[in-house]
Parts: sequence; C-alpha cells; structure tokens
Amino acid sequence: MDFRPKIVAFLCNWCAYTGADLAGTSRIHYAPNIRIIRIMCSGRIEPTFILKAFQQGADGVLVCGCHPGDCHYQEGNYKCLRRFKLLQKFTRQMGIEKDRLRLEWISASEGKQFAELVNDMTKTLLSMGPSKVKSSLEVEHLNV
Amino acid sequence: MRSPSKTCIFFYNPQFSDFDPIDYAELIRYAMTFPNVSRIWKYHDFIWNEQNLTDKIEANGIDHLIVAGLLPGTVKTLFSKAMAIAGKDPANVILASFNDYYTGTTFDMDRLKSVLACLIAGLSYETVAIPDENPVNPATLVIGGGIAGIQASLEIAYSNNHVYLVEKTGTIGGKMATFDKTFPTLDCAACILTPKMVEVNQNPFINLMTYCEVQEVSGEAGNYSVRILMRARKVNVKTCIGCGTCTEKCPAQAPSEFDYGTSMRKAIYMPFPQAVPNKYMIDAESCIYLKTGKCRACVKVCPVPDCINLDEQDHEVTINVGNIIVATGFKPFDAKKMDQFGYGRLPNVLTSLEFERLLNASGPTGGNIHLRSQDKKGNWIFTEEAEKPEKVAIIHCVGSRDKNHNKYCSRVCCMYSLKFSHLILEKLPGAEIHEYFIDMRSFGKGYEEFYERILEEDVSIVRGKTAKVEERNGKLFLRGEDILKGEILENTVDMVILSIGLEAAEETRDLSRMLGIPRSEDGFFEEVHYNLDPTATSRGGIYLAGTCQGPKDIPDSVAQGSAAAARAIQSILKGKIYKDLISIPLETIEKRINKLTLVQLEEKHL
Amino acid sequence: MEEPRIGVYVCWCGTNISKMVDVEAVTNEVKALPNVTIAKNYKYMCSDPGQDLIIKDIKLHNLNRVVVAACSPRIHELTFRTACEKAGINPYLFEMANVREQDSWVHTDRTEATNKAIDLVVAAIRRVRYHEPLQKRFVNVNPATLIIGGGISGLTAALEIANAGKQVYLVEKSDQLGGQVKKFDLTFPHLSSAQQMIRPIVQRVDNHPNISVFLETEIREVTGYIGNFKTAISVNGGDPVELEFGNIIAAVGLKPFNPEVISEYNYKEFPDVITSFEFEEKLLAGRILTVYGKEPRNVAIIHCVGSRNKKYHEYCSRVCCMAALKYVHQVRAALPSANIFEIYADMRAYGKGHEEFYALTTHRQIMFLMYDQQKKLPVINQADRSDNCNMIIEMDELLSGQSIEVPVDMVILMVNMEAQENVKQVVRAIGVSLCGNQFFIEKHPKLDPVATTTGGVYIIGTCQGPKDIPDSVAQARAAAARILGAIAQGSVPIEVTTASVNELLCCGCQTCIGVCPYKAISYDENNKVSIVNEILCKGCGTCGSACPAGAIISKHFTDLQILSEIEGVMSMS
Amino acid sequence: MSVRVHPELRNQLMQFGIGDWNACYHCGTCTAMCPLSEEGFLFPRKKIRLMQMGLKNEIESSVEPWLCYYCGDCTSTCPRDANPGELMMSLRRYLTSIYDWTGLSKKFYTSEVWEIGSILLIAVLVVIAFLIGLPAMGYSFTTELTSQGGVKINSFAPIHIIEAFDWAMAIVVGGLLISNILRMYYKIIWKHGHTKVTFWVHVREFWRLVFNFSVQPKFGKCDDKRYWFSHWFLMSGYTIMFIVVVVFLPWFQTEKILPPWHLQRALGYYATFGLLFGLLVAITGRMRRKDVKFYFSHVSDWLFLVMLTLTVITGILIHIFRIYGMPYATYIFYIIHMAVLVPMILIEVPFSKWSHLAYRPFAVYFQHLKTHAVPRKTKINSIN
Repeated sequence: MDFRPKIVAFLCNWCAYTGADLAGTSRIHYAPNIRIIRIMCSGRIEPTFILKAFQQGADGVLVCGCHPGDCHYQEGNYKCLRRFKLLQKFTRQMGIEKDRLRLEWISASEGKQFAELVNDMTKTLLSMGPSKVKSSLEVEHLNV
Repeated sequence: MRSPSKTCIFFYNPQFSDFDPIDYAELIRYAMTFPNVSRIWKYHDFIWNEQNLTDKIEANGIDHLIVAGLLPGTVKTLFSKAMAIAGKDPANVILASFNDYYTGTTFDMDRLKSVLACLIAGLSYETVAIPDENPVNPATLVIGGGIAGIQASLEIAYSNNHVYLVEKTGTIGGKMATFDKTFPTLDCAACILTPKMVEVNQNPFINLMTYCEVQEVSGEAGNYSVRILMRARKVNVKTCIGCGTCTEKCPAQAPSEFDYGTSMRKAIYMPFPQAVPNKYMIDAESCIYLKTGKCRACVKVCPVPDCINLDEQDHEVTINVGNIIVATGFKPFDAKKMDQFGYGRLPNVLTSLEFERLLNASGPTGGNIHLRSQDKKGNWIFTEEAEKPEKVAIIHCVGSRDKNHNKYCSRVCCMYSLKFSHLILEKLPGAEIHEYFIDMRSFGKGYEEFYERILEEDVSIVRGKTAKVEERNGKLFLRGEDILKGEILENTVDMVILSIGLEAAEETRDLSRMLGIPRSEDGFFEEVHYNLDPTATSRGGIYLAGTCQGPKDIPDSVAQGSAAAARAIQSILKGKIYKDLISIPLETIEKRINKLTLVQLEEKHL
Repeated sequence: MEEPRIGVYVCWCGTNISKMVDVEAVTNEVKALPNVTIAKNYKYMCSDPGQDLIIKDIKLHNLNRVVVAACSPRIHELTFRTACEKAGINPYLFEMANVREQDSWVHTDRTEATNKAIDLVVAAIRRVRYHEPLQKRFVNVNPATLIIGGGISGLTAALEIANAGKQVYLVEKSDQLGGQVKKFDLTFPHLSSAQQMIRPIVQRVDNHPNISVFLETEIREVTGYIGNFKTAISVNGGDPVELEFGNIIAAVGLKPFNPEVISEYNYKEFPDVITSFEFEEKLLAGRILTVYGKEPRNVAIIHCVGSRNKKYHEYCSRVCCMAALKYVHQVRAALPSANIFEIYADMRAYGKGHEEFYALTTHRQIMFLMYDQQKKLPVINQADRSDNCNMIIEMDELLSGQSIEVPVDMVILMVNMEAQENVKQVVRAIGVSLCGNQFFIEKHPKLDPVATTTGGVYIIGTCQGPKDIPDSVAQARAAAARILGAIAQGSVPIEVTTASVNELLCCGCQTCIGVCPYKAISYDENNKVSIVNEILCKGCGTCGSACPAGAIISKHFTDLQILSEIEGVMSMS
Repeated sequence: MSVRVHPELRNQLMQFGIGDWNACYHCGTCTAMCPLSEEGFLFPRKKIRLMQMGLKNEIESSVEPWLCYYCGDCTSTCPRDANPGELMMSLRRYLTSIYDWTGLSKKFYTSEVWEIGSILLIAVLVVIAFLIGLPAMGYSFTTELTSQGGVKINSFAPIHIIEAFDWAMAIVVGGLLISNILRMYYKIIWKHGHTKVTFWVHVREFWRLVFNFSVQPKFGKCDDKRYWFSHWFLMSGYTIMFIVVVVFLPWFQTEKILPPWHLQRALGYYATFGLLFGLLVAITGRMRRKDVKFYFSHVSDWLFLVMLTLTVITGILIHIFRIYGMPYATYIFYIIHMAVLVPMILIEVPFSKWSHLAYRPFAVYFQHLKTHAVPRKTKINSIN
C-alpha cells in the first residue's frame, strides 16, 4: 500500500477553523490527509497534545492560529508561538524532523491559503516518508 | 442657531422638468407674510448668474438667503460663490430642498410651508416638526418573512416583545431561501438562513402567520388594528408531522413556485425541504378534489387523523399592534418584456433566479447544471436527463439602468453574476463562460476582491452589453460589442443567463394605500428622509426594511431589518410613540417656531 | 459517572455530504463502537424531522450523549444543542463532527473522504464520552452604552438609544461632533445641504439629557465584559472619569487616503491637484479658485484614487463615484463655462436614486473618460506655455481606445477611505479584530453585520467598511436595536465554557495570572490558590495549557476530551 | 501619439441635430442591434464616443455615418436618452458641411435664416428670369395650342435656353459635388499617411460604387425592408428624372403629345410614381412620428420633403395643363416648378440633405478601399 501521510491539525476556533470552513464553502479542494481538531485558541495547545498525536502515529502535526495581533483572545497566539519554539527544540531531539511539526497563521478569510498549506505539508510529508518516532514515543504517562 | 433678521428667498423653479407640481405662487404669498423676509425672487425674474446674484446681494444687503425648490442644491454653489464675492458668509445660503419632503404623488403644501417657516426662522424643520406622542401597544406586526422581516422579528423578540410575522407564501425565508451561494464569501444561503428561520419558529415571542395577507389597516401610531386574511392551508400546521406520504400519493402537478416554475410539484406540497413551518399545504388551484370533487388521495394516506381538511375555508382575524414593519421585498423583473433576449421563446435563456435553483443542491437537478428540456406533458423544466451546457453567457443589467424599463440600478446583479461564473466553473470545469457588463459595480465589503478573484479565473468578462439573442441551429447566437477591443462580438452558446433586476413587489401598491405610505417614482416605498431615516416612513409607527425600500443585498437588508426594529423597541421601552410626521398642522409648527425663537430651542424636542 | 449511551447521526445534507461521503458506510462503521447505542443517517439532520429524530431517540433509547456528523459546528451546533435540551439532556453532552466544510466540500476522492469522515466521527464519539454537563449563565446588563466616534453613525446610534431613555456616553477623538459629514457641503443624490442636516443632530446630541459627550478623548482600555464594561477616561488631561456601561458601539469611521504615494498624480507637487476633501473646503468657502487665484477653465475629477488598485487599496470606497457626480453639479453651477472631465473606471451608481442622478449628470456638459484603475493610471504633467492650461493629463481612454491628453487647471482626486491611525488602539481596547483592509470584522458578513465576536461590542458605519450616509445610519440603528433589546431583557447569557481551578491540585505558582489576557484570575492569599472569575473569563484556555500542575480545567476543552479526540482521529489507521 | 480632447466640439456638433448624446454610458446595445455595423466599421456607439470627446479628425475621417440608413433600432433600444440614430443623422449633416469647402453647407444646416433665405432668393431670381429675363431677351410666349390641343410650351420656355441652363446648373452642382467628394476622399483615405491604397484596389473596388448607388444593398440589410423599397423607388425615380431633364431635355420637353406608353411618358410616370410614393411614406412617417427614424425632424429634413413634393406636384400639373391645353396655367406652374426645383438642386444637392446620393455610395467605396489598405487590427487596439 502506498504511503498516505496523516496530519493532525489543531485549529483555533476564530481564525483558522473559520478559514478552513471558508475553504469548504468556497469549495477549494485540498489533500484529504488532514484531521482537524478544534480548540478555542492556539494558546490552549499543550505540548502533550502534539506529542500525543505523534505517539498515535501522526506523520505530521499542524498548529494554526490567528495572525499575530489578530488573536480573538488578544495574545493567545503569541503564547502558543513561545511554547511552540520550545517544543520544537525538544521534538527535534526526540528525532522528529522539523518539517513534521508546523505552526502557521491562518485568518478567517484565508480559505485558499489554508488549502495550499495542507497541500504543501502533505507533499513534504510524502517526500519524507512515514514518521519513525511512533514506536519510540510509547511513553507510559501519555496514555489516557 | 440664531434667528436671521433679514432673509431673502430665491425660488428655484426653472420648470425644465414635467415634475414640478408645486404651487409657487401660494408659497410666495405665504413667505411674504413673514416680517423678516425682505425680498423674494423666482427663477425667471432675472438671469441667475454670478454677476446678477452678486449685485442683488450687495444691493439688498442680503445676509441670509434661502434657495427653495426642487433640487435647489443644483444651484447652491452659484449662491455660495456670489455670497463670497459680495463678502458675505457662504454658510448663510440655506437650502429648502422640497424633494426631501415629498409625500407621494402630490406635495403637501402645508408641509412645504412649514419647511419654509422653519428655515425663515433660522430653525431646521426636523428640529421643529416633532410629532406628538401616543401610548404604544407593545406588539409589532412584521409584514413579509424574507431575511429583512426575519431579522426584524428576531430583533424585537430578543427584547421580549411580541411579534406577528405575516408571510404571504407557505414558508418564511423569502427570496434568499431560493439562492444557492451568497456573494462574496460563497457560503450557502440555506446554511446561514435556515438557523434563523428555525429560530423564528421556535421563539415564543414570535407568532408566525404563513399563507396570510394583510387586508386592512386602521388606527394610528401606537395602536393599529390590522385585519389579516388567513388562507386555508387545508393541512393542520399543528398536527402535520411532515412525513410526506400525502405528496407521494397526490396525482396532481403544478409548476413549483419555489423553483420559479423550473420543476413540478404536487398539489399537496411543502415549498422546499427546509421550509418553516416544515409542514405541508394544498394548492387549491391544482388540487383535483377541489376542482372536480373527486380524489382525496392525500386524506386517505395521511397517518394523522383529521390533519388534512380539504374543505377548510379562508378566514380573517384582526390583531392590534403598536408598530408595523414592512418588509415585503421585491419581485424579479419580467424578462419577457425585453424581446431581444428571447426569454420565454428560447428555453435555454434563463433568468438569474431560475439559474439559482439550477445551481442549488436542493433544486430540480440536485445542483447540477443542465439545459432546460421538455417533459412528457410538454412542460419546460430542468431535469438531470438533459445535456449539460458547454458554453454559457451571462448578460448583466437586464431591465435595469434602462429608461425603457427600470431606470435604477438593481445593485446586486453584478455580484451575483460574478458568483455564477465562479459556480459554473466549479460545477462544469472547462466550461466556457462569457459575462457581458456595462459597469462592474462591486462596491461592498470584499466585493472588489471577489471581482479580482473571478478575473483571474478562466472567465471572459467583457465590457459591453450583449443586445440580441437569437436561435441558430439549435444554439443561442449572441451579438454584442466588445467595447474595450472595439470589435463586434458574435458568439454561439448553449445557455444564456439574464441578470434580471429587482422591482417593487406586487403588493407594494395595495400596501401603500392601506398603510398610507408613499412610494417613490421607481415604485419602491419612500423613506421619510433619504439620509437620516432610511427605514422610517412619514407615518408614525410604520417602518421599512429590506428591498421593499429599494434594491439591496443581504447585509444591507439585514442591517435595515434590525434598524427598523430599533424604532419599534425604542417606542416600547419608552411606552410612547411619535404620531405621523405629516399630521402636524401648519399652525402647530408656527406656534412652536414662535416659542422656540423666544426661548432658545433646547430641551423641548429631546 | 453513568455509562455513556451515545446516539450518532450522520447528515446527508441533501447531496452536499452524501455525494462525497458514503454516509451509509460511516454509519455502519461506528455502529459497533463501544458506548454507541444507536447510529443513523438522515437527509437533513437540521430540519425539524431530523431534530425530532434525535429527540425521539434520546427518549426511546435513553441516550445521554449525542454526536451529529454534519456541517460546521459554527452553523448548527446551537440547533442540535437546543434539540438535546428539548429532549431533556444537557446541551453540552453533544458533539459535532464537521464532515461538510472540512470534508465533503474540500475533497474529491470519495473513499478518502469517507475514511476521513469516519475518523472525525470516531473522534467525536471518543470525545463526547468525557463531556460534562454545563449550565447556562446570565449577567445583568448595565443600561448605559459607550459610543466611540461622533460621526453620523455614532450620533444616530446615540440619539436612538438616548431617546429610549437610556444613558449614552459619546466619546469623540477630535474637538467637535459631526465627523466627515461636517466637512461636506452637499449630499448626494438629492444635493441637500450636509451642514443643515448635521447641525441639528449635533445640537440635539449636545443638549440631550441622556447623552454625555466627551470631546478630545480617546479610549485606551476597557475592562469588564458584556453587560458590565468599565473604562477610565480623562478629558483634556484632567482627572480621569470612571464610566460604567453595558454595551459598546465602535463608530470610529474612516479617514481620507493620502494620495502623495501615487506618483502619477503629483499631489503636493502641483498645488492645483487637490483631494475631494480639500475641494469640499473650497465649496464651503464658496470659491473654486486655483492657487493663482483664477477660476479654472478645465476641471478634472479622477475617480478611484487609492481604491481598486492592489498597490494601494484593493477595495472600492463605495461613495466616491457619487460624490464625484455631485461635484459636477457644483462645479457647473459656479463655473458655467468650465470644461469638466470625469475620469472614472466603473461608474458605481448603485443606490436608490443614484443611477437617475448619474443620468441627470450626463446632461450637464461634461466629458466622461474611462481609465484602467488597475493597470494604467492617468499621469498629470505640467503643461507647456502653448497649451493654454495649467496641467495636462495623459491617459489611455478605454471607451474610445485612444491615447489622449486632457487640458486641466484643477484636478480633484476622489480619494479612498482608509482606516484611522488609532484603529489598532481602539481594536485592542474593545477586543475586536481587523480584517486585511483594516476594517473591523463583523460577526457574520451577511447575517450579523453590526455585531462582533465579542459580546456587547458592536461596530457601525464606515469602520466596518466604506459606506454612504443611509447605509451608515441603518447600521447605527441596527446596533441600537440590539442594545435596546438587551437592555429591555435586562440580562444576557455569558460564556459557559470557561476555565476553573481545581484547588486541590493548584500549587499557587500564579503562572496562570500572568498569562490571562482578561485579568480573570486572581490569587487567593488565604487558601494560596488561584481563582477564576468566570464572568470575565472568555474561555481561551491559555491558562489551562500554562498550568504546570494541571490544576486548571478548561471546561468543554479538558485535556481528557482533547486527548481522546486525538486518539479518535488516529484510531482507524 | 496622443490626441487632445475638445469639449467645445460637442456643442458645435449639437447644432447639427437634436439630442444630447452625452447621455450615452457605452453599453454597446446600439452597435449590437445595428444590422449594418460590421467588423472594423463599428457604429453608432464608437461615433458617439468620438463626438463626446470632441475628436475632430477621427470624426471627419469616418465613413460610418454614411453606412447608417437610420432604421431606428438603436434609438428604440437605447437604455438612455442618447438617441444614437439621430446622432448618425446629425453626423451626416456635420460631415456634409465639412466636405463642403464653400462653408455654405454649415450655414444652411445651422441657420434656418440662411437656408430658407437662400432658397427664397434663388426662387425669386428664377421668377425674375422668367418674367423679365426671357422677355428682355426677346422671347414671347404664345397661348395658341398645337394641333393636338396641347400647350406650346417651348414658346414659353425655349428649349435651348432651358437646356443650356440645365447643363450649366448640372456643371455647377456636379463640380461642387465632385470637389466635395474629393475632399471626402482626402479626409477619409488620403490624410492617413501611414496607410496606403494601391491604384489597383481603386479600380477593383469601383464596382461597389455603381452597385451601391443603384441597388443600395446596405439599406436592404435593415430589418424593416419596406423603407428600403420606398427609398429605392424614390431614388430611382429621381435619378431617371434628373437624367432625363438634364441630358435629354429636348426629347422630354416636347410640344407633341405622345401616346402614354411611349418611353418619354412612361419614364415620366414611373419617376413621378416613385417620387410620390417615397414622399408619401416619408411625409406620413414624419407626421405620425411613430417610427424612431422619423421621430426627430431637422429643418433640413422637412424643407427637402416639402420642396421635392412641390416639384413633383407642379410637374404633374404642368403635364396635365399642357395636355389639356391650358397655356396660362401651364406657364404659371412652369415658373413655380422651376422656382422650387432650381433652389432645391442648387442648395440641397451640393450643400444639404440631397448630397447623400453621392456621399453614401462613395462612402461604401471608400470603406472598401480602407479595408484593403488597413489590416484589421490597427491603432484602435494599440492600447489593449
């Protein structure tokens, strides 16, 4: 069977999720590899969520929030960015390639950009092949 | 504002238009009675040019002048200039624009005199002409269940006040419910509208009256008595479970109103699947039982006892309300009037509304674009069996911006036409699309961006309106002019979509009489003040919302729906409502002016 | 906790979903999952019969959790929550899977789309197991209203609310009320006097007992929440005044674009190239003169200056065409023999009476010239002595296909309307967002053009997007309707999905206090724990992810719920 | 190379017709409705544009106004009050005045005093010539009748004098027309230095001139064929009469009463009927004002119709009076006939409405010369 990468995406409710909905209402087609999880703000994202996704076998994780300055909750996206930078150092040490974990800003009007982003990430992951960290991440306490 | 001591009046009555029914002689007689009016001139008394005016201003020592008439703004700059040259303050050129106080077919002379009297006293008419107040009945009547009516009803219901929403057809939703996607965001009309429709049905403060019509309105602001005809639906709305068994068995067919006649429905039917109320109804015109006395198939299969009563008769009810919001919407332009496009003769020349249904997933073809074809009985309808078009032309401004039909611009056609192009490309990839326009009016928020987006798509958008559509070898042949290229444009296509304009709805005329609110020249209801009160009428407690006031798009209709509700809620909160603006007699105005000029206006009118 | 009994419903949405997603397969796939009591599909879940189906099943099968796979929760979550409530279960025991906007509409491979739908439905099922009942809450509404901006929209809204007997605080940045309308001589299309129109309104607002006007005042910070906002303003640097109000209307308007950046027009370089606003000043002063003190014999009016051009602003400013036509009448009245050139791109006379006005204007001896506002702007050059005019405009005329030169003595630039400089500050203070064009974003572009995503905050007039006076006024009244409605009700519902602190786990580190943008968390010195003010909390969840002890629970977005959802989307692969 | 716009030209042009073409907002309906508008020669919209912008040179080098036969479809479908049909008519008047080097045409078109005054002046001169000139030259008329009972018309109007006068008039009028056509040629073809028409093309395309003059196929392309017929009938009658009167006067103006089927009388009757029919259609049309093409009437339109009708009616009366032997009536109406005919020919043919009989076919000829000289897409499209 050919490789179909799976992406888990965390989208903030106000900008990114609305943007993804806009891609839908505008019928902009993109790769079907993404699974979207709605959260109220990108500031809500905990490193655990991302690691959990990798552990469950995700080949990539995408985090999308409002553009800087546009956060519905004022600065949740900045907090997300800070944590994200930190986490990225950590995940690289764990053997997760940089391109498997992305943070992007998508506004409520950027349906097209969202579709392009998904396509782009799918392409990258296709060229990278399946994630190898799944087995190495069987960390006990992450299981619910 | 101080009271000017010495005022001159210039009557701007050039009489180059037929439309000037004002009795200027009478107004002049009236104006002469004011001691501070020193001189009055008419348009034909001397040649109105800079030199003459400056001379007049200097010779008569004019500090204040009033230019009165229809569109006096046309000459205002000339007066400002003359004043400036004469060394006076141009701000003292006051306009008495009678066209702002137009009340239907004739001018109410008393009102014009009132306007003049106020301006002569250095006051504004709006400040003085504040009607008396009545106590208000907290219930509100909303006429028309389109998006504007829905919005107004919900707005009032949110304030915990009672609303009667009267709708002529069997479902609320209006024209918007028939649309596929809405520009420029392309979200589907039903997706955003149906939650609101459901909310109307669920809100305990809204009494939804579908298939009803207003027959008579009496009373005055704050307490109107309204007689409403409740048409026999012949299906009990309370007990119908909307199962649809009756429709399956019904043998009679008629063109579907909801699909603008492009598909057939049964005699017992639901206007569309998401109709509110989601109940069936019987069309007496096509029902076999009602015509021949035989059939009753629906009654036999209905699982609910006594739900269908074929002998139900129309009846009337009378309700009392304090405010009335008119949101009767528009009717589409009849494209048959423009024979050069062949609508009605050539089956694949469609109106934009028909095409909306064709695009709509809940429409006759499930959202696939097919050519129109004939069914076994000879009706021209849309079915999925017919072929798909490869070339489509869209012609803008059909019936709009045309002195032979409607002079005004219908405001939405450019945008919905662009939307069509986009949706056709989406549904028929590779289709050839031509749009023919005069001026592209993409003025709203996000509209220009949408236009730019369509320009980048594979659509030919041509400046130059195609004028002729003919049938040639079973195809549609178009002839027009590509204005930017300077070429004759001849094209053969499979389908032509006419972007028809918006016209005042049929009931506008009757309602105008019933409610005593004027209509403007174009047939739409006239607002009391173009700029300051676009949703109010000259009658107290009666407001306008949506396209019955003039063509507009969804956001503007929604804003007006809410705006009309604002006044109703305001009056209910206050417990008092202003009477008709036109009901203020001249003597009252004069008395108030006297009082106000003595005691510097202030608090009185607040 | 009782054992979850979940009902799963997959919507066809006519063909919207069923065309790309095999709803039958989805239903079958999830039927056998643990805790799923029943799984069904139906043509229109949102219709009355669809909702009735859920209600009946809840009662019949004693369901305590519901999952609907349909459109975006942004559209119908409320519909189904209401249905659950009707059937007697807490509305928050419901979860929605978005298989339309984020699945059937964006994919083209039916198998893939179906697989994705299954993943999403499974995730929703896993998540809903951990949902907890939450209660709706209300707060009282302070009947006073703060209006920011004293232009025509702000004034209209203020009068509308004040006339209902409610208090209004009107804050204006400049030293006078009236906004842009105050700068105009006439209004279109009836050529009525703008001054005569705005003056009585300003007077009424000034004298209204229910309206307090604060001039030369800016709003820096607003605290509180819907129904109960607070701000401190200082007038002319004096002592700060504390204001309390229940709703906010932003009516900050737009400002004219500065055409200096358009090199073709040589604005500032040539003194007789002026903006429409500068021209209004001339009209109000009564004299249309060039800098040489002469009457111009040739006047050109250029449309779309800074508008409809990707280099400047892509959007259309909506009023300039009509204003330009208005100038034709004004110039013609004052200068009967002048040549007037109207250099336009598309004539946007779309409003009531506008097209008629346009037709009237064509009879006033004027030359209309069309240019391409995107690709090639007209160029204003200095004229030679022999040209017998002050400047020459060179342009490609589209309707004739000729390259032409137009002699002019005065050029009026119909400048675009763009955002005010302080717009970011206002946005920050009242907690709303801006779109790419720096306009305030409404809650819904069509069905809710005056509300924002922040409860109790409304946007009206041109700050929401360029518009003319009637449209601004209609919006002002629309916002007033909302606010009067809320005041009439006396209370409004507030956020349910807030954060709360598990005091047993809280270590008192106070990290959460620092990250909360709403100052909703405080420290309880006695118990050494953090406390969340659930009225101020808007439920963003930032504190939850920052808490090192896992003591903060983001209601409806708990760690457990999200982690289960992640497991769910990955479970089938 | 950019051209200067001339706003004042529009006001000049408006003197030649009725309407404010500025109302046009360029939807293109008129061009599309027009069956005669064709690739490379688009009208009326393009001409309206030139007029609105005052592009003098472009207007003067246009052949399109002559290609329009005014069916009125453009005006009746025009969504504004722009009245494109009348614009084309007015442009024809304007172009006539431009081709005319004497400047009289402009005077006639823009001043009713000039036009009617000149006509009256010439009419008076004709009357004087008959009443004073001929007797002074020694001619005296007789009231005796011929053996057939007809009037001795040649005694009143000596055939050689009239013939000489006819020839003189024909030469003057022809000379004026030819010089004007040369100017037309110069403006339309010659002036455009960057294009060239070979001599061979001039020869090859010449047949179009003849063909278009005699059949008027362009007019036939209009949707309503009735007007083509009535116009063609009128035109052929007029042409026959003109040739007969100028070239074959001695054969035509005889004292002998020939049988009705004789070519002399048959041709006369044909021409008379053709003229009468065409005139009847035009006059009733202009009076009823139902068709767009007749809705607007310039002074020159009415003058022409009235004069031609008078000419025909007096001609018929002369014929009747001559045959039935009524010398005084014959002679009086002969004077009236000439007093109408002469000014009509002298003023209408070179300077006014009648000149279209030459300009129209030449315009078609020039149109084809242009087509062969100018490759299809030229400077018009340079900016697109």
